[in-house]
Amino acid sequence: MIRTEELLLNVGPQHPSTHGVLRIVVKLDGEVIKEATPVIGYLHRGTEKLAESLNYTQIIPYTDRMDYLSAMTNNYVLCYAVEKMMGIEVPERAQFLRLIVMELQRIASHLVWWGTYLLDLGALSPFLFAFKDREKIVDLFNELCGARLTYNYMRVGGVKWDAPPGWIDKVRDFIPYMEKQLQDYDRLVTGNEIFLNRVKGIGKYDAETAIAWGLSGVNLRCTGVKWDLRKDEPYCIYDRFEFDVPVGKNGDCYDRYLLRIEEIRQSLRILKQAVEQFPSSGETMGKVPRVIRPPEGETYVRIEAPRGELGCHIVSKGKAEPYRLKFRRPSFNNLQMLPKLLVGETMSNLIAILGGVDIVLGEVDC
Amino acid sequence: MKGMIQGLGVTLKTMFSKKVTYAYPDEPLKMPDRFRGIQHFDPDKCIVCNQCARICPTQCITLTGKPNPDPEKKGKVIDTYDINFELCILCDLCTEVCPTEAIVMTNNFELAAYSRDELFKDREWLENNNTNIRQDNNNIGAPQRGGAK
Amino acid sequence: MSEEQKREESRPAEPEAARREDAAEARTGGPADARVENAGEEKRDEPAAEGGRETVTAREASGGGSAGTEAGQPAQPQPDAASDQPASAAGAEAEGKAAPAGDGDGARAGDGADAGTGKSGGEAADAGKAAVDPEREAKIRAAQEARAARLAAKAAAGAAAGGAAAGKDAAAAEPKPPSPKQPWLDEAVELLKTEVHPEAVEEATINALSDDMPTIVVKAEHWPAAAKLLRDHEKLGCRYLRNVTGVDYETHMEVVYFVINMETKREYAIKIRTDREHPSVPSAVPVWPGADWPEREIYDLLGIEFPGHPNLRRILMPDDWVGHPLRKDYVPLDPEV
Amino acid sequence: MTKWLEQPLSWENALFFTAMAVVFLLIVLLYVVYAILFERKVLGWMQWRHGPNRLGPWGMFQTVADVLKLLFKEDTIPRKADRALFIIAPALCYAPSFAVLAVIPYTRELYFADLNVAVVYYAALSAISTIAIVLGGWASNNKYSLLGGMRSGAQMISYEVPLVLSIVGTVMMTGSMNLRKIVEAQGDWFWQWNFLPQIIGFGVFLVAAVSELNRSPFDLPEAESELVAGYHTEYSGFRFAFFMLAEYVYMFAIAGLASVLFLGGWRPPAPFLDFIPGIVWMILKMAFVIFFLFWLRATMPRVRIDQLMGFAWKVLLPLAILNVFVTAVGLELFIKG
Repeated sequence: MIRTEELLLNVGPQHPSTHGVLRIVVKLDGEVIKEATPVIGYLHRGTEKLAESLNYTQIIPYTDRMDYLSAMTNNYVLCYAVEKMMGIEVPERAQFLRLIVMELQRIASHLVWWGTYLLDLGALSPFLFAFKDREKIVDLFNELCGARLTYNYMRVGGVKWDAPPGWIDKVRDFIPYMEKQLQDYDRLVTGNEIFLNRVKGIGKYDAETAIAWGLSGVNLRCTGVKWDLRKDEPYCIYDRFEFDVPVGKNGDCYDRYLLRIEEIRQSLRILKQAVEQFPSSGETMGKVPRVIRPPEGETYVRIEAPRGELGCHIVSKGKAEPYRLKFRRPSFNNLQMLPKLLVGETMSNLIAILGGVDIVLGEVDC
Repeated sequence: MKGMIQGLGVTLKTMFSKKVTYAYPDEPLKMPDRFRGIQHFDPDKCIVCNQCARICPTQCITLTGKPNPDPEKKGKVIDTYDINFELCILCDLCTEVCPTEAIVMTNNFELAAYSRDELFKDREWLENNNTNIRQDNNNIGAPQRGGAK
Repeated sequence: MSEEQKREESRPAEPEAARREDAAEARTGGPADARVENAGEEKRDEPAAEGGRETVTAREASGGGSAGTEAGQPAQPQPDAASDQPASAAGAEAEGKAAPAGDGDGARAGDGADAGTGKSGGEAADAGKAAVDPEREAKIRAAQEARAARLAAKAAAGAAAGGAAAGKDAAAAEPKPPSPKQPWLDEAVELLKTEVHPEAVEEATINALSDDMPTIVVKAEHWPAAAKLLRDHEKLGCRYLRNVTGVDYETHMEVVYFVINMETKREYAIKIRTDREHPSVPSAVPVWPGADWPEREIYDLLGIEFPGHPNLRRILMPDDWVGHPLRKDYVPLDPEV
Repeated sequence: MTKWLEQPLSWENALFFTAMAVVFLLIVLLYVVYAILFERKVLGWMQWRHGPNRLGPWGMFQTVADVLKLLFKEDTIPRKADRALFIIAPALCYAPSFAVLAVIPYTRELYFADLNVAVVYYAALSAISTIAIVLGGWASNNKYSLLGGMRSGAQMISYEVPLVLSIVGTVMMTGSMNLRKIVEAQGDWFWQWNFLPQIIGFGVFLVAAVSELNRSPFDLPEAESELVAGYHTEYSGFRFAFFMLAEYVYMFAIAGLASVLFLGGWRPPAPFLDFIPGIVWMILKMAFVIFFLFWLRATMPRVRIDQLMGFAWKVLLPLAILNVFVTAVGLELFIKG
C-alpha cells in the first residue's frame, strides 16, 4: 500500500510573495493545505518599548516605520491622540493638508497593493503600471515634506511644512490623470478571465466571522458590513466631504479587489472636493506648549488607515514621554484569521488569499 | 475572452507610448528643495546648545564644545561634531530645533560606503558637504520660534 | 534665554570627572526597583525644572518621587521648599545611580542621560556641580522657590484650562454637564451587577480624555461572564472587539478591552487589574475569537497569563526568549542599545 | 538541400551535413541570445520602461554577458541530490529541442530532413524534454523543485494531446504529414493559408503550444510566487543555462511549426510579392509568433494548476476533436462534392 506523508513546507520568511518577513509553516498533503501556522516577529523592533523613553516629537519618525506603505496615517494617529488628550485646536489649513496627504497616501498604498497582488498572481506588467502612478504621488510628498517614504511630516498640533507654491495645482492635475489610469487598470486586469477564476470565490468568509475575528477595513466591508471610521466616527474634517463607502457582497478575494479599486476612486473624489475648498492662507501649526506633556490619564483614538482600523492607545503620567503607547495595528488583527481561511486550499490559493488580505509586516510586528 | 483581448490592447498601447524611467546613474537626479539629504554643518554659527543631540531619536549626533578662544567673547565654540550615519534616519529633527541653522539638510543623498567607519562623518566632512544646500529650513522647533526646549 | 543656557552649559566639562567617581561609589544594589526608576524619572524632571522652564508637573513628579508615594496616585499640592533639600540630594544620588549600566528602566532613562539625549545629561551634570559648589546652590534654590510659587498659582488656575484637569475626573466632571454617554455607563454597570455578580464592577468612570469613553473596571474572576453578557445582551450587543492593551502600572498590571456595538455605536473600555507577581486575566477568546493574537502579544511582552486561551505561546519574541520586554523592570539584554 | 539528400551517403557529403548542422547550431544559438534580449526589451517597452540598455548599444551584449556569467558561475550540486540524474537532466532537456529543428522546412530547398512523419517526430521528441524536467525536479532533492517537477509533468502530458490533435485538421486538408507538402498545399494569397479554414485548430494549437513551452499563462512549473523557482531551483551556472536554452529553442521550434502549418511557411502573402526570398517571409512569421508569446507573458496572470488541467481535458481536447470533425465534413462537402 502506498504510504503518503504530509509535506511540511516553509513559505517564507524570505519568500517573494509574503509581503515582508512573514513565515507560514504549511502542512501539505499533495497540493492541499492541511494546516497553516503563521510565524511572525522577524521585523519586531520594539517600537512600543522605545517610545516609552522618547518624547512625542521623537516618536513620530518611529511611527513612519510601522506601516511603511502608509506613513502619513501612522503619523496622524499619534498626533490625533496627543491632541485629543491636550485639547489642542488644529488650524484649518493644517487640517486640510493632513486630509489631502492622508488620502494621497491611501491611493499610494492601494496602488502598491494592486501591483504586488497581481505580481503574486503571475501578471508582470501591472506592478510597473502601479509604481509609475505611485511615483507621481511620491514626488508630491517629496516636494511637500522632503522624503519619499518616511515623511515625519505631522507634528502634534499641526503639520511641519506648508504646501509649496503650485503644489495644490499639481494635486489638482493628478486627479484626472489617475482616473484615466484606473480605466487602463480595469481594461488590463479586472476583465481578464484568467484573473477572475483565480480570484472569484477564494478565501470566502461571512460578516459574522469577520466581526468575531475583529477584522477591519476592506476585509470587513467585503462581507457587507458598512463600517468605515471616516463615516462612522468622523475625525479630522472628513465629515465635510461626501463620498460613499463601497461594500462587497460575498466576502471573497474578488470583492476585496473591487473594493480597493473603488476606494481609490472615492479617495480621488474626496481629494477633488478638498482641493476646491482648500483655504488660501492660514496657520499650519496650532498653539502648542513648549514641551508637549499630555495630562495624566489615557485615551484611545482610531482612524481608517488603508489597511483597516489603526488605533493608538496612550497612557500618560503627565510626563513628556508616554507611560505606555500601544498601536492597534490592522494588519496584526487581519492576519490572525488566515489559518482558518487556508485549511483545504491549494498553494496558489494561499498566495491569492494572502495577497487579498493586504498585510504589511512592518505593521504586524511593530 | 474579451477581457484578455482588452488587456493585450493595453500592453500594446503602452509599448508605443513614452517611457517614464529616468537614467539615474548617468544623469544626476534633481531633488526638490525640501529634500532631506545629508546634513551640512556650519561651525561658526553653532552655539553648542546641544539641542540637536538631545532631540535626535536615534542619538547619533555627538558633539563637544570648548570655551571661546578669544577672551572677551562669552559662550562656547564647537570643537568636534560628528554624526554617525549608520544610525541617522535623516528625519530632519536636528535642523528643526537648531536655533541658528548651523545644521542644515542638503539635497545629496549618496551615502553608499565600502566600510562602516566611512559612515562616521566628522565636522570637517560635514562642513565641505556644501553642494545644493536647502534654502527653506523651516526650523519650527527652534526656541525662538516657540519650539520645545 | 540663551545667556542662561550658556551659563548652564559652561559647567558640563568640569563635573564630568565628579560624576564618574560618583557613579563608582554610588553603585549600590539599588533599593526597590520602583525607587530607582522613580528617582531616574524624577532626576529627569528636576533638572528640567532647573533649566529655567516652568512646567506644570515637574514639581509634582519630584515631590512624588522623593516622598516615595504611589506613582499612580496623582500627587497632591507640593510640599514647600523644605522638600527641596532632599530632592536635590536625591537628585545627586539618583543621577549617580543613573550612570551604572543595565539597571532597569531607570537605566534606559540613565542611558538617555549618558548618551547625551543631552537635556537631562546637561542638567544632571549641573545638579552634580551644585553639590560641589555651595554658593551656586543658594542661587538655584532661590530660582526653585520662585518657580514653586508661580507653579502653585498656575496649578490652582489649572482646572479651568481643561488641559491640566489631570486625574481629578470627579472634580472636573461636576462643573461640566454629565456626559451624554453617562446613561450607557449606568446601564452597563446595572446589568453587570444584576446579571453577573453584585460586586463584579470595581469602578465605573467616564474617561474625559477619550470622548467620554465609559470605562468599567471588572474583577478578574467575573470577567468571562461579564464578557459573554457584554456581547450577547440585546441592549449591549458589543460584538466587535476592537483593541486589547496591556499596561504595566508598576504597582499592578492592567488589561484593557475596547468593545463596541457597531449598530448603536455603544462603546466600552473594560479594565481588568491583576497583581504583578503572577498576573493572570481570564482569556476573552471564547467570547471574541479576535482576542487570540492580541492576548498572545500581551502574554509575550508583559507576561500576563491568559487561562482559557487556545494556544498561549510567544508571538513576537523568539520562543526561547527570557523575560517580558515591556515590563517596567525588564533588564534589556545589551544595555547600550 | 534536395540534391544533397538524394545522393548516396559518402564521406564528403556526411562531412557537409555535419558542417551544415554546426552552422545551424550557431545560428540557433545566436537566435537564442537575441531572443532573450528581445523578450526583455519587449517586456520593458510594455511596462513603461526601456529594458536592458547598459551593455552595448541598446543592450546588445546583455545576454552575451549573462551567458558568460553563467559559464563562470560555480554550478553547485546539492549534497544529497541524486548526482547522476542531476547531471543528465539538463542535457536530456536540451538535446531533443535541437533535434526537433531538423524537420522544419525553412524555404523550398533549405531543410535538413524531409520526413513524411514530421508531425509525429516532433511530438515524440518533445515528450523527452518533459521527462528531463521531472527528472531535474526529483534529482535536486528540494521540496519546491519536486512540486515544480510534478506539476510540469502533468501539464506537459495533458497538453501534448490537444497539440497533436489540432494538427490533424491540417494534415487532413493536405493529405500528408510531410511539412514541405503542407506548405506547398497552401495557396498563394494569405487567406488561402491554413489558418483561416483551420481557425479552431490554430487557436487550440497556439494555446497548447504556450502551455507546452511552460510559458506565461501556464508557467506553473517555475511559478516564482509559489514555488520560488520550480524545478530549476537548485540548478545554477551552466546547467541552469541549459534549461533556459531548451526553453528558447523550443520556442523557435513552435514558431517554425506554427508558421509552416498555419501561416504558409515561406510563401509570400500575395503572389506579386514573391520577388522577396522565402526565408524572409519565414523569419517574419516566426518573429510574429514569438512576439505573440512575449506579449502574452507581459499581460496574463498565471492559471491555477487544477484550472490548467481542467482546461486541457475539458476545453481544448473537445475543441480539437470538433475541429477534426468539421474539417472532415468540410472536405467531404466542398472538395469531393
